[in-house]
Amino acid sequence: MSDGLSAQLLNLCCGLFLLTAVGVLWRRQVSSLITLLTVQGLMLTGIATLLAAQHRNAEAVGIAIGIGALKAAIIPWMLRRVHNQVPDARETRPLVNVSASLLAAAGLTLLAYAAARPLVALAPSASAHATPVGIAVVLLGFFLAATRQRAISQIIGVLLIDNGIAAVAFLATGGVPLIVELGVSADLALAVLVLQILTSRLHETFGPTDLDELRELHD
Amino acid sequence: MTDPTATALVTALVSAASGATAGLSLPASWRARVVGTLLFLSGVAGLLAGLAALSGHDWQTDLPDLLPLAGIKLAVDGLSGWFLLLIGAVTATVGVYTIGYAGRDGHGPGSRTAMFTLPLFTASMLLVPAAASVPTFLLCWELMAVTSLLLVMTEHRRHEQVRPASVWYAAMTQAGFVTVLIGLVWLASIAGLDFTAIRTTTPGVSPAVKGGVFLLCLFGFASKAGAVPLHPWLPRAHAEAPSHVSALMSAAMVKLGVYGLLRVGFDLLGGGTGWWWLTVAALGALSALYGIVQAVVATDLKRLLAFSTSENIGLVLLGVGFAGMFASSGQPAVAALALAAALLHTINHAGFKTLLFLGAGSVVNATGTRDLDQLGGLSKRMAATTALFAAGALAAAALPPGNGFVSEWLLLQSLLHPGGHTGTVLALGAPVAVAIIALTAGVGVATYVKAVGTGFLARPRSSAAAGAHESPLSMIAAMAMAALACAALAIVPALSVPAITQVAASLRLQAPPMGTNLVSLHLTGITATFWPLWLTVGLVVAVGALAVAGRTVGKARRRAIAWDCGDGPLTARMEYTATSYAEPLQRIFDDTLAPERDLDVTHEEESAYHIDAIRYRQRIPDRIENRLYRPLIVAIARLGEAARRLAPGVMHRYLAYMLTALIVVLVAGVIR
Amino acid sequence: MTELMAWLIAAAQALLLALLAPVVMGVTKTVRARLEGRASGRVGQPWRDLRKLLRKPPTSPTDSGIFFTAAPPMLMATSLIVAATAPFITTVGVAGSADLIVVVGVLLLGTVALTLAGLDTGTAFGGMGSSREMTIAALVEPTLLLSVFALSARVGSTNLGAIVNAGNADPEAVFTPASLLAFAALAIATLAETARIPVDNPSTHLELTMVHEAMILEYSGRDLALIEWASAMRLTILLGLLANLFAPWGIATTISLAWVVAGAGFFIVKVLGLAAVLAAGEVFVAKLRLFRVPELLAGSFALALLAVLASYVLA
Amino acid sequence: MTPTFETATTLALYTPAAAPFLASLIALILPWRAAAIAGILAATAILASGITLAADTQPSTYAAGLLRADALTAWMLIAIGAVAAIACSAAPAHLRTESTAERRRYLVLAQLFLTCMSLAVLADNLGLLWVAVEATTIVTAFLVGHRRTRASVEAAWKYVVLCSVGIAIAFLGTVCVYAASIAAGGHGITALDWTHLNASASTLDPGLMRLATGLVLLGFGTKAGLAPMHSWLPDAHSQAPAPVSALMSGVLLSVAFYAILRYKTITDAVLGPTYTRTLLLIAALASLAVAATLLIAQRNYKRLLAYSSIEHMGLIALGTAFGVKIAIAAALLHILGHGLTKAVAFCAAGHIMQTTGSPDIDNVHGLAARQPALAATFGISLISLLGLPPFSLFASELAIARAGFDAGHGWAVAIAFTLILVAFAAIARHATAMLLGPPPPPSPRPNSPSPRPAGLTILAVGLAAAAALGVYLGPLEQLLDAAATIVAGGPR
Repeated sequence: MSDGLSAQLLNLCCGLFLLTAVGVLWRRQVSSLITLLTVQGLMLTGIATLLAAQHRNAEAVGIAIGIGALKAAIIPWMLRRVHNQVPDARETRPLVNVSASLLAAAGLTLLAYAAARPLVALAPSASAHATPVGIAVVLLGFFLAATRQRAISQIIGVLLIDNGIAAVAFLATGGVPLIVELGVSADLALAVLVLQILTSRLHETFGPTDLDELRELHD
Repeated sequence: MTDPTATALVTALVSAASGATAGLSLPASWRARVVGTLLFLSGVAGLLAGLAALSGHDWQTDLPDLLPLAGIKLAVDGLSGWFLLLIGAVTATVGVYTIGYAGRDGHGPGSRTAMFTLPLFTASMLLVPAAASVPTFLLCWELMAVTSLLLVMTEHRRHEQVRPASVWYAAMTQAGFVTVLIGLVWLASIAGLDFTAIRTTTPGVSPAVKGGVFLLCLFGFASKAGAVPLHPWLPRAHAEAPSHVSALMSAAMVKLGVYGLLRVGFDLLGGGTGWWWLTVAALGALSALYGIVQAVVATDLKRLLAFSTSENIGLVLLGVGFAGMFASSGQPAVAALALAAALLHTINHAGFKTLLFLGAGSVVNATGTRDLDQLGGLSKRMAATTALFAAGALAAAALPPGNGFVSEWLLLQSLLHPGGHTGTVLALGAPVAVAIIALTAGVGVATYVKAVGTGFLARPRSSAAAGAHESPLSMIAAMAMAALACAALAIVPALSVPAITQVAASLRLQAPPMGTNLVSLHLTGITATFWPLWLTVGLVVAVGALAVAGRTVGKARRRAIAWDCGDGPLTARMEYTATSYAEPLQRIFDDTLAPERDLDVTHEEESAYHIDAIRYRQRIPDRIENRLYRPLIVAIARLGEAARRLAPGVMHRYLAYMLTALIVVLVAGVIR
Repeated sequence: MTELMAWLIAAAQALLLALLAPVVMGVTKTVRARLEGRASGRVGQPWRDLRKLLRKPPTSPTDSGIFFTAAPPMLMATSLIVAATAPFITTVGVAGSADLIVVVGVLLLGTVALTLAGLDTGTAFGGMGSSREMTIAALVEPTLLLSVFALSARVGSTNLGAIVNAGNADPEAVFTPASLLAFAALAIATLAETARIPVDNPSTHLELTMVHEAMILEYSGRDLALIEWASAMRLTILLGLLANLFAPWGIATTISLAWVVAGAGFFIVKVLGLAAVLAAGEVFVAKLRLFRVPELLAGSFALALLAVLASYVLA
Repeated sequence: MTPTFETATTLALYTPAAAPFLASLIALILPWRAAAIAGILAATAILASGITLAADTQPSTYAAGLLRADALTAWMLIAIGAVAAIACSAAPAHLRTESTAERRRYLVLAQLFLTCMSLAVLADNLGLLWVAVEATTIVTAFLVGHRRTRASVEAAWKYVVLCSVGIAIAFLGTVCVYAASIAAGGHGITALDWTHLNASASTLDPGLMRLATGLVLLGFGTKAGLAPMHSWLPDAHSQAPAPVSALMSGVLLSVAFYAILRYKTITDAVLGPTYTRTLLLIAALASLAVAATLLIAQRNYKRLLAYSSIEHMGLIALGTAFGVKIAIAAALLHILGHGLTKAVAFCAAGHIMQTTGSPDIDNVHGLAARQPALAATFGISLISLLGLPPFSLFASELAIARAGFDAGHGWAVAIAFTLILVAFAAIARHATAMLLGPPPPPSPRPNSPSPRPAGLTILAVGLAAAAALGVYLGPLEQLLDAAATIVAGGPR
């Protein structure tokens, strides 16, 4: 794999990575959100493996595959299982209408590029130039979580943020040291497990997980 | 530790501490007696410490490892000696009183918490004048606040008014503490922590900073002293606290506000400029007038005494204010005289206010009510309390043989001193001040005649008053001690001149121009002398002679029913009550008092012309409180309601907060 | 020797005032009756009333206590002390040594004793009189002290003897505007203190108007005598002070016997003259409503304040 | 150094994490009463190891693998140990009324919670520190939702979502620091070591560190309860069982703030103190403002204690913002004092909840007349929280005020203390409404178990410790001084 090809592949993955995040904001059905999330997981694995290959470091490849399995397989499976328990498929009414969300997405991406300038200036390599994509995905994930009522969309928002951060970690540093990476993915898995259990418990106590009912705890 | 001040002060603190442990551990029946005696010992020791300090034994010590990150530094000089003496005397009297007052049942004043906190309260009051660094002063100040708050809450089970009173008290005391803290810490950041360091460096500090520090400290100390715009806690806390605690607060704690003002204004900031002391004098004048006007129309005995404390503090602040103005306009002699009048009035007020509150306590103890309209006829049932309360009232009304008159005379002399006034402010200020003192004295006389007349004389107006019985011996003994102190201060005031000279020296002021001849009160600068001793002797001899002559020469006295216009026996309802007594004065001061009257007439069902019942209710509100504090409280409550929308329980609102915070941080990172 | 002499003169002065007081009341009554065209009793009539009352036994209401019985001696004692120490005949020694603030205070003490006695009777009249008396006394106090301020500012001391001596030394100082304003203020204050016409009617028992009389309604026998006598002495004292502060001529400034006797003569003439003027004034003035009295006293307060300002600006 | 001394400190390095972990395993197998005692022993083990680490004089470190302990860690361990001792010994009283399965789950999770906190404090590697803090969130998620009522599940849900998002931002900050450290020549696991970063601070890229500091402050600020990231705190702390909220409010917030302190030393070396000072100052004043205003019309006394935690964390942030040595020492003393008092307050609130059955302030009347001992404990803990002497919070608030004026930020101190005054008045009003007044009519609730005296003595011991701290520090004085020098850097 010549350097030019891997750089292009890397940019492709990052491009798709950002595109899926924007797509999540665009679509209304929860099932399509989950598929977009799976695609994004794959893209993240692609980035990880490409970087690992560049550094010819077997250990990093192992991590990438592990993360790939987690983000592209286990998590979407869990989300689908939770989603099937909930009869209604469509997202009823997001707080901010779709066009406004997309405008906001554009603004947030611009902010991400401006904020990531020190990261970009760190190293001349292609991967460093792609770090703003990660931060953009973090901001989009945050925006999604802040403007959607469905419990599932909350989880997807959080997962988007984690994907974005993992992307930044890989692109800026070629992978965070092993032990921290393991810790992160362990936490991620546990976070999803907890969210999954809680959503199921929410079903028992609250019925359909329309978050608006969660108003009892206020001042 | 051979220094007499140190030994006396340490004994005072140790006996207070042992009193506190005794209060916590002993069974109810023994608790009052032991704590009372230990309190008495602590008071006497404090008194001796004050005396030693006033006779020149300055003392200081440094305990660097107490109070983490700050350390404690104590020092006693002339000024703190004077206030130690005052607090010690009041504590001793209240100690004896507590033996009888706290009762055996172990509830209310006799409860474990009350008996534990009382000695701690007096100990912290003894420590405040002895503090010699900013952290120590603030620590002792707050200790005093905490212990007094707990004591105000003692009778929360019996009266439901205790709760709002303690909330008012806690909030206003803390507000005062915060202003003093900010002022003193601001000064300390420039001039160092210890008072000695501050004294040396303040000349170099810019007048603007000194002015700011003084105003902040003035707010805090004036609110502790109960000066009028900052007084709403005083009538509430003193009315709801048990009487021996109100006596301690009114006679001793309130004076520490004046101590703070003297220590910061004269000693630490070196006297400062004229406008400082003009504000103090203005505060004093307002407190004196508004306090006494509210006192004259008060029907609750302890509320009347509380507002009278505001009035007397107003007079003290007038004296201090004019002393400062004279000092800063270059007349040290008259300044020292005004300061002497203020200091003498603090101890005179401590004397008669303790006596009055202890008297009120014995009345409340005997009848269970504080309402003057329900009392009456106590002179026969509680002869000793009536006589002692009347003596206190005589002193409080500033009538000649009493000690109140002596310090008021001195204050008037310092203001009347002609020819000394150079600036126009003083030329105009002095006569206005004299007018205010005079009006306050006049209305004050009316207040105390009402308190004694309607409260104690003629027939009882309620079954509670009718069933009154004399208080236990220890309460009478305590009141007698206070009365003796007042008498001594009244007859031989010149005793205090050497002490006042020592205090003036420690405030770097000139000695007051007062002769030290014991018999008279002679002012050297201006030819004004006054012989309290001969005046009292003359009065006693004249009254005695006339009474004896009348009884021996003339025929025996006969008892007959009073003139009742011929139509049947006079009932107690026909007597003048406190409300009716003060009705003319209330009508004269109508616009400042703005009493709330509501009258509802209920008619018969059948016809509107036949009236079933008429109900008339009148309440005299505290207008300054309604005008200044109510809007503030309403605003804060509205702010609280509005703020509840901050946490509506909706997840999106919370995430939106976090998103905005993240965006702000990123933008901050971007723009250099 | 002069010490004993001073004490003797003071005692003599007190005795003189005690004897003179009923005569002053007699003079006021006769002058008033004459001006109103009716025949008056003899000038000595008050003395005869006193002698009659002194012989009768006093009665006190069933529920009254010590305050009721102690008030007459206290009122008389205060009058005696002021009579002894204020400069009426001479300004030297004990007689001239009183301080003006102390005099005002002692007179107020007498009023307080009387008001407490009024309350102790337990009757509505006693309470009403005492409440009104205290209201008036509270408002008179500022006027008295401010006029004291005006007088003492000129002289430099509040000692009565010093003020009178200063007046004696340079007579034209007495006619400064400050002095005249102070005189007017003090005159109104005197009327209020001694319960004369515009403020209170001494000869009426109509409960709607009486202030002083209401308090002493329950007194009889020697108590009433003492009170009447003491009230008369207070009127004489205040008239004497008015006379000496603003027309100090003829007062003895040395210990010598001749000067003292002359001083006493001058004093008697001045007081009786003033009493006559007072009686004449009362004929032409009607009693004010109780709640108009504060306006009158506010007027006298304003006069006193002007006196003080004048004493600064002009002196 | 003699070998015995060496093994003692290395042992002390491992026990804080190992002991509670062992206790959680025990809780899985043994009956719950034995497990509870094991928990108490584990807590005292943490405290003991904190003291042994503090005892060794020089502030050198014991880098046995990833763990490291200096004066600051020793101080935090003492705080964790003390609060854990109070919370664990108060736990059995609260578990009496629950099923055995719930009791077991509670004890296991509580001990895991202690393990994570000890790890966070001992970790030298900032990545490991982040992992430990995130682990605490997950462990406590089930503890908050322990009671399975609608409210507690909602609280757990909000707690996990908000904290995960917050902590993710902190991880982004850690990644940026890692990237900067790699660019400056660091490699592998040691690049994120605090000692390494501190040493090579001058070579780090300032622009990137500016971004990283902002993110870290925001991320760990969420866990520390600083506004505007505080919204999860009142819900979580009011719904969690009392000992858990005692642990969370008492010491979890401070452990998160400990992370901010660690990062502050690095960023101050790189960027100079102004950047962190402005951010911390804004966060502190915002927290005080939010806490003060929301306390005014508060209706639930557990939420009242939660907002008081936000207020005190704001004060600690204010002290740290001033940056001078005495301010940092005051902040650390405030952490320990607040931890002890808040733990006692929450446990007492738990007992009040049991006796009156309702969390609302309006339903609690005349508590002092009905339950004098419980009311005294709750009242005295509130007195301490209000910053009144003789408790240590008074001493630290006074020192913070002095430091503020010394550092030239008098205006910030003035605003802060006015807000504290508003909070003081609000808490005083609510507390007197609950405690004072005549005893209410006998409540219809038949089995309102009044707290056993044993439970209250523990709380009394906690209060006594807080009072002792307020008067005389004794041996802790040098430790506090050493810890403050680490953070403030330099003798100033």
